[in-house]
Amino acid sequence: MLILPCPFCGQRDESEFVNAGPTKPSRPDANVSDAEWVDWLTVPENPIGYIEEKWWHAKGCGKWFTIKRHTVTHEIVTADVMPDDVGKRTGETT
Amino acid sequence: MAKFSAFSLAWNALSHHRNWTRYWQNPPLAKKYEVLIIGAGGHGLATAHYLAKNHGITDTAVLEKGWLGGGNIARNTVTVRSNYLRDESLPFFVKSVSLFEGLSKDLNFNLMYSNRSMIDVIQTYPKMREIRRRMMNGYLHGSSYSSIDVAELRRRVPALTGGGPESRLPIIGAMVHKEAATCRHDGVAWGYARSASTRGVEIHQHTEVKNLLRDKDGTIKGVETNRGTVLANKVAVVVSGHTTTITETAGLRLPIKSFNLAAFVSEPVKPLIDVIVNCPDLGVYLNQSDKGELVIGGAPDPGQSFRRDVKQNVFEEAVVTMLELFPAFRRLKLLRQWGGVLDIAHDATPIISATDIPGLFVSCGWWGGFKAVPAGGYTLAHLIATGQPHNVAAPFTLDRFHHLDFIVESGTTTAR
Amino acid sequence: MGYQATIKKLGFSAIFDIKGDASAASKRISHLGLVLPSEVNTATEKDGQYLCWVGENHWLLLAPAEKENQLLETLAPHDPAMDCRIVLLSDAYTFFTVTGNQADEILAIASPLDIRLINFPKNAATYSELFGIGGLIMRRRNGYLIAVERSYTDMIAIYFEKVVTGKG
Amino acid sequence: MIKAPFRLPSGGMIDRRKHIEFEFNGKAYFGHEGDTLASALLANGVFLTARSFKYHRPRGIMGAGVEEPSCLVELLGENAAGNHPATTIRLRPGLAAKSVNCWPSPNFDLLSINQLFSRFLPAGFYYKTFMWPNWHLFEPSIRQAAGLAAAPDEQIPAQHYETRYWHGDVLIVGGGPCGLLAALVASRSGARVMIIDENPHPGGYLRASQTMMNGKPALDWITAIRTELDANSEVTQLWDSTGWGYRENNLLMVTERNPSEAHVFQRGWKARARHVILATGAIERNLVFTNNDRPGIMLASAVQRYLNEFGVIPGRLPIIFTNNNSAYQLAHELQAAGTKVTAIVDSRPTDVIGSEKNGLEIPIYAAHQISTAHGGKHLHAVSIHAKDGVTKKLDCDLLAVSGGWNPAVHLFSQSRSDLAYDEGLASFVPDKQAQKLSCVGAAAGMMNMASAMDKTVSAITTILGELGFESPTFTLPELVPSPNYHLYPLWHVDGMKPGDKAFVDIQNDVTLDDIGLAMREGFDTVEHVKRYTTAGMGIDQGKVGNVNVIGNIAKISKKQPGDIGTTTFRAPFTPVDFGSIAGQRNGATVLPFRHTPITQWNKEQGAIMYEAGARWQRPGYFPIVGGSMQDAINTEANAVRFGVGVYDGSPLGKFDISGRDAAAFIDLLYTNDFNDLEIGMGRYGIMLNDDGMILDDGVTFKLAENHYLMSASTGFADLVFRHMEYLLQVECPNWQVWITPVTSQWCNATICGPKARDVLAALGTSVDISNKAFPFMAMRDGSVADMPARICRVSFTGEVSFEINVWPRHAEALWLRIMEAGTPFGIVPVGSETSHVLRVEKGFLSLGHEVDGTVDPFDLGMGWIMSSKKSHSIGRRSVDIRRSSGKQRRELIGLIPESGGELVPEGAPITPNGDRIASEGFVSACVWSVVNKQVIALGLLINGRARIGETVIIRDQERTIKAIVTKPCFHDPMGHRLRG
Ligand SMILES: Cc1cc2nc3c(=O)[nH]c(=O)nc-3n(C[C@H](O)[C@H](O)[C@H](O)COP(=O)(O)OP(=O)(O)OC[C@H]3O[C@@H](n4cnc5c(N)ncnc54)[C@H](O)[C@@H]3O)c2cc1C
Ligand SMILES: NC(=O)c1ccc[n+]([C@@H]2O[C@H](COP(=O)([O-])OP(=O)(O)OC[C@H]3O[C@@H](n4cnc5c(N)ncnc54)[C@H](O)[C@@H]3O)[C@@H](O)[C@H]2O)c1
Ligand SMILES: Cc1cc2nc3c(=O)[nH]c(=O)nc-3n(C[C@H](O)[C@H](O)[C@H](O)COP(=O)(O)O)c2cc1C
Ligand SMILES: [Zn+2]
Repeated sequence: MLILPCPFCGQRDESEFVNAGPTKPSRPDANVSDAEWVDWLTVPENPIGYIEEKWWHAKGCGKWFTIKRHTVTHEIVTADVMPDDVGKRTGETT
Repeated sequence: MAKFSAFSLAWNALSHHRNWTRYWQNPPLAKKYEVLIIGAGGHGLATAHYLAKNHGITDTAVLEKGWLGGGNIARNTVTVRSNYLRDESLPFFVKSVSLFEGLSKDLNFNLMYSNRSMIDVIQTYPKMREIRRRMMNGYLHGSSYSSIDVAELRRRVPALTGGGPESRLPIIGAMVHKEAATCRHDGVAWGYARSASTRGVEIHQHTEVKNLLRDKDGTIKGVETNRGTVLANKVAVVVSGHTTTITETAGLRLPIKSFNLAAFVSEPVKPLIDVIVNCPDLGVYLNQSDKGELVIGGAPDPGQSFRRDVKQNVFEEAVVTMLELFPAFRRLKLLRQWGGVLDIAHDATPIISATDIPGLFVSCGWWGGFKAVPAGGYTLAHLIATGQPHNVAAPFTLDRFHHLDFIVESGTTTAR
Repeated sequence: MGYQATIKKLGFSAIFDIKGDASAASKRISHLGLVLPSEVNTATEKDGQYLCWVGENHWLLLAPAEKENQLLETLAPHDPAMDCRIVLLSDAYTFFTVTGNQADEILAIASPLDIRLINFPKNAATYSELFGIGGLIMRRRNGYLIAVERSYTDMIAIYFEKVVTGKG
Repeated sequence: MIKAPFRLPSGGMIDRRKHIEFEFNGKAYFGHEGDTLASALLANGVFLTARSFKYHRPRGIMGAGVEEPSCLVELLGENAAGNHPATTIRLRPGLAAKSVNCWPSPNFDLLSINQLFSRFLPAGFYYKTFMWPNWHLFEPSIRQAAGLAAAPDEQIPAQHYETRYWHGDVLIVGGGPCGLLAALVASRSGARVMIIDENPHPGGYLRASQTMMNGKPALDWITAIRTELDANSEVTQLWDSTGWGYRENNLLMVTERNPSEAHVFQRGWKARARHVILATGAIERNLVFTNNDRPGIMLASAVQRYLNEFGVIPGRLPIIFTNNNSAYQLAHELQAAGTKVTAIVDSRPTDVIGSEKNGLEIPIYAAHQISTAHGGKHLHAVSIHAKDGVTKKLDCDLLAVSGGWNPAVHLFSQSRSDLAYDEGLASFVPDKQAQKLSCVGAAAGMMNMASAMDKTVSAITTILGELGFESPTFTLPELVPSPNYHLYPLWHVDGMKPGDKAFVDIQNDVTLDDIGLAMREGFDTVEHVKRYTTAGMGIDQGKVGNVNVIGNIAKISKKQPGDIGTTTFRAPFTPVDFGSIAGQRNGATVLPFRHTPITQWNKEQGAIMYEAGARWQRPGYFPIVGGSMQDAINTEANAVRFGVGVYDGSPLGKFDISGRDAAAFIDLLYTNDFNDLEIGMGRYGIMLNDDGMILDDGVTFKLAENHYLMSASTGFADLVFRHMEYLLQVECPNWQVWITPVTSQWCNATICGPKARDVLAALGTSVDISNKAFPFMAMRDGSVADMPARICRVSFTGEVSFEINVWPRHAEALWLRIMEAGTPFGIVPVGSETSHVLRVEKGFLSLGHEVDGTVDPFDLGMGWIMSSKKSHSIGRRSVDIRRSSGKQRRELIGLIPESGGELVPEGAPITPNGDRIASEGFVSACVWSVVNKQVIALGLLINGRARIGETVIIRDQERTIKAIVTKPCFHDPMGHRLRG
């Protein structure tokens, strides 16, 4: 069970979250070829090493966020907000 | 190859078993082979065996980065079954089960293949409908199911005391898939390796493929390993969860992701359950090995992973749901748990295919592929040798993705 | 037998879901005397009304039931103002209090949330996991206030009974 | 009361005033409070306690704790359970146990005949035989012989397992001197600390030895620490608790076996600490020589523990066999207790034996080894030999062996940290840590207590600093200096012959010969040896044997043990009850469930409740007295078609969607156009996923400009919410759209049927409900039966319907009023079975039936819903690509089966000519139609729309059923009724 850094709530247990897989490049334009579309749709990043992925704080604040996690060690190296900064976030931010 | 039999065992006992020979040889690594198979797991070794046996191709080397049979074949829950849903999948798995049935004799190696049936314990009507659909479609292809009532279920699995009328999901019925079997997983790798080696195939352990090598015209030329370059006319990537780590070195991108799937065993106990029990509604399945431990599996961890251990939350889910049907197991003890790295294709159906790189073949997407080892090897060997997909594996080529013609085996039963 | 903890299912409260721009939200509730919490996952309080900052642009307003009508009028939840949206959710939650010497034990069973004071201060209010589902947890004197989606009320009640008494 | 013959008159930490009667293999014995089953048996002179797994050789107790490889017992009576090492069972009144794996008794075991055949049963023998005629024939008898204890009984006494979380700063595993010290220092800094030990009492090696601290017995030091820890509310002490799993992010799994709360039987802790300290000590290994498994042969550390903790010396004529100096301590202590050790057989040369021998009045056979043990059911002598080959036989009834110490690196390794081979210890020690953890004490390979404690203090000081705590002052206890640990590895004794039974893995009966055989056959890595021989795969997971396996592989392959490496350490450290993993999640709460305010009423009416999507409980149908399920469904369906029915539609997912870009967002989600929708009106829409498959369908109302109320199907509402939030937060972060799930803020009762309007009128409503004023797909706010309500005119039945939405506080009252007002019109409640019939008659699609993850709207004949103006809606591109291949598709059709009134099973395939070949379609739903008075069905069929009028053949295994293909609608195709 990981500890995940929600950019809003801070460090929380993995069981509060939903994993949504690796980050995809942004949705292709309408004019891309079929092959490019199929590639975007079906071919994910799948490295041994760091992967950028999406998580949803489903049982928490509802935030979608991105982290960079190692697929073997499961170490998280970057996140929308780094673990150490979480919790320092105060004040009306908009 | 020394023949294995009760007689040879007795004969060798006289010399205190000093005269048994190696299962597989340890030859030096040559510069070039006709066929290179990357990965000495079940599928890779079976491919080597069938290339030699069915197609007479023996100038083959199997390259394995670790120890032979140490990948997923060492860590699966040994369920063999053919109860798939789709017309595209069924012929393949039916073929695999039938190859399994004759395999011990084919390999002259006791794989402890035990045709003991799988019982799907059903707790919701939608699941019942889905399994009955499997039953009727499977029947067309020679995969069977029959229905039993709850009383008969409890008679056949007396340890299953949960799921009564007062429980959260009362059992409403059960379906028996009688072709289902268990089999000594490690033995499958060893048996194929022994047979392939005897036929002249070389198996090189501790030989890790780092890169695929291509000719100027793009065709495959060989591989780069930690022990140097090895050339070949044809190369097959049969490394289960690690497929992309190899194909990407040649710029080949595949519609697969790697996941961690875990399993666990209880302490060994006296014979208790002689079928495979599968609970698709709760998501857990188990069988009892000949040594007595219960072998239990659940769902994969949804996060991509190349790690072989266990996520506590995923594991806990499997335990909780198992105890719902087997409340007495609360006092049974966990003995060991482990995981494997599997790849799952975008549509969750396997891939056995040639690729855009001439001479390069892949067999991947095997997240429930122990049962598929014989047919996977059989059909991949066919493809490598003839250049044409074998008819039972024809739907499994990469072409299907060009037009998003997915083979959707979703809602698939829990048992791998 | 069991833990020294008391679980009480509370009656109805007025609840409003506020989503949108912070300054707009602040304006919309200013007449209540409430200010927006300055720290995430905490609540401010005024006259029995609580304003919880539970998501990035998301607050939950809790008030005594008898204030519902008045709030409905003054907050104008049906007005989809472009900068902030207020939706009545009074019926959507059931509240329980968990109090007593061993309230912490019950929370430690129910939720993976780290409820130590340094992490979950006096004015804390956050969504987390509760017996496998999502729910709101607030610290209260001598215990906790928790809220779960109403449809789960019966299930949560069984869970509480089970863990407090150890039966089943 | 008979005195236990091997109990010393004094000493030990047992309470001699408290006698406990217990039963073993049917015989009664007495022990004391503080005993384990093993110590009590040994005290009573019960030495033959087990039979081995494969050969059924006689076995006794070898260890004193979790390392025990030999004596497993089954507990009887209350809390019956099997495969417990006798060494870990606390004696309690009424305890009854028996040996596992022998019949009828360990003394006379029928299967001991296996010993005669052992020559034919080498490692892996079964791979070589039992092939003819097939394995399945042999399997049952082999299975019967295997396994150890029986599984626990089905009768479980009322016991409560609990799981809980813990969060803290420092978690210490192991309550030996080093762990206690770490806990003490950490607790004084103000940190939140947890310390656990698997023994009922902390102390570790201190309890097993006669260590003096500050000139007093170490127990005083332990007591002082405990008193201080007890007073600190930030400290949690868990004794009789095993740390069994080390997970990611410093999550430790701990099973507490005897919690102080009486209502908790066992507790599983999920403990997370900022820093973990492993003070798990070391485990002694045995030595490999012929018959090294005979009852009477024990680990030296075990004998020492029996002596010091339990006041038992399990023999009169002890001999010590060692390759290191730690076992000399035992000789000293035995001597002090008045038992003279017959001899020390030390495989090391004389010149390395140092001060450890000072003061011992015992013959020391340096550079000697034991070649074989003599005795069958109990040891009576050993043969020893010198390097030069001279042999000698020495009588003995107790042999204490020490093959050296293995740091208990199990949890360290589980944390994914690296091990290294240490030549001096001839074992594996912690190397690089992968998480925030440290090892101290013997676990770190520090075998000298004084320096281990010293290092512990410096380690914990650094850790506390890193965690931001100030280090407290502290003075170390004074210890009597002891010699430094010294060992020469001895992987097996010299001069072994083929066929000698020298065990490397006692529990799984794996001999040195087996290792040799495996390696000859090509199984030459440690992982292969393990799997071929099963060494290390038993209940003890090879705690005393594994390093010997590695050493012997190294020896045979002429490599270093460090090059061989270990097998993978996996959880659990020792076996734990599954119950302690699952905790309170069982029975009614094994899965979540959800109720509506009407659930209770439904149950009271005797409704058969179904598990609907998203864990809602819904009525399937309302049985009628003396009638079948079909009768009940027909009654309900008839009511809706010809009178009036009502159902509780509350579980339907509902979302309030608003904001500046709400309209654009709705447009993105649905394949059809919504931009011309008028305020107060709703529209049916379909959402696709990116694969171009149907994700969900439902009706969305426009409440105001940029304000919508969306409904989603019950089972997919959560997925739809996730999908929408993803799009908004990830793909369209600059859009202003707010979504509030309002599923639980609104309940609805849907009145449907030709008389629905009459019932609504009878209820009384402020809304003009005439068809003209309130047309189909419109929505009105107003009151119904004096309750504030929102009425929607949608229809999932094909009849006039009024979906009356109220706040849940009013739901029950509304429902009762409807039943009351509807009675004159013959209203009946309707369950989901009937909803199914009604929607099939109308050909409305259902997720999970027609929509099975393979279809797009064109397949369903709903091409009209794929707006030609929108290429950007989610999933559109994939649909276009898929259809561009020109491959024939399965299309939705109706079917009239010629089944003589019998339902065709849903899911039945349609095959060309009814042959037993690949299908060309299937029956997605089949019901008895109350309007058509016949069986009707929906299905998907290749090219189906072009085949209307054709006869196709449905195949249910051997049975074939002809069916006529029709349009997929059997009732009111133009929709006049639902608009009426
Ligand atoms: C917990 C678990 C339970 C399962 N249960 C079942 C079940 O009940 N039924 C079922 O049918 N299936 C099951 N499976 C799936 C099944 O185990 C796998 O699908 C199957 O074993 C995969 O094929 P394989 O044997 O060829 O793979 P593997 O055994 O994984 O073989 C791949 C080999 O490739 C090697 N390799 C990787 N990279 C390289 C490289 N660069 N160079 C050289 N060699 C390399 C690996 O070391 C490995 O030995 C389960 C899997 C797991 C993990
Ligand atoms: N005969 C000898 O010379 C000898 C033998 C052993 C130890 N020692 C000395 O004694 C000192 C021992 O001190 P120590 O504190 O390192 O070890 P220890 O052996 O005294 O204590 C370790 C404790 O950890 C517990 N433990 C281990 N794994 C556990 C788990 N997974 N869950 C819960 N509890 C677990 C054990 O039960 C034991 O009580 C060492 O420094 C060593 O020098 C000497
Ligand atoms: C079907 C099956 C049965 C197993 N039974 C046992 C067992 O009885 N005892 C044991 O220690 N391990 C057992 N294992 C687990 C292996 O020890 C090991 O964990 C697994 O092969 C994965 O390898 P690894 O843990 O070395 O990564 C079993 C594994 C499988 C697949
Ligand atoms: Zn959050």
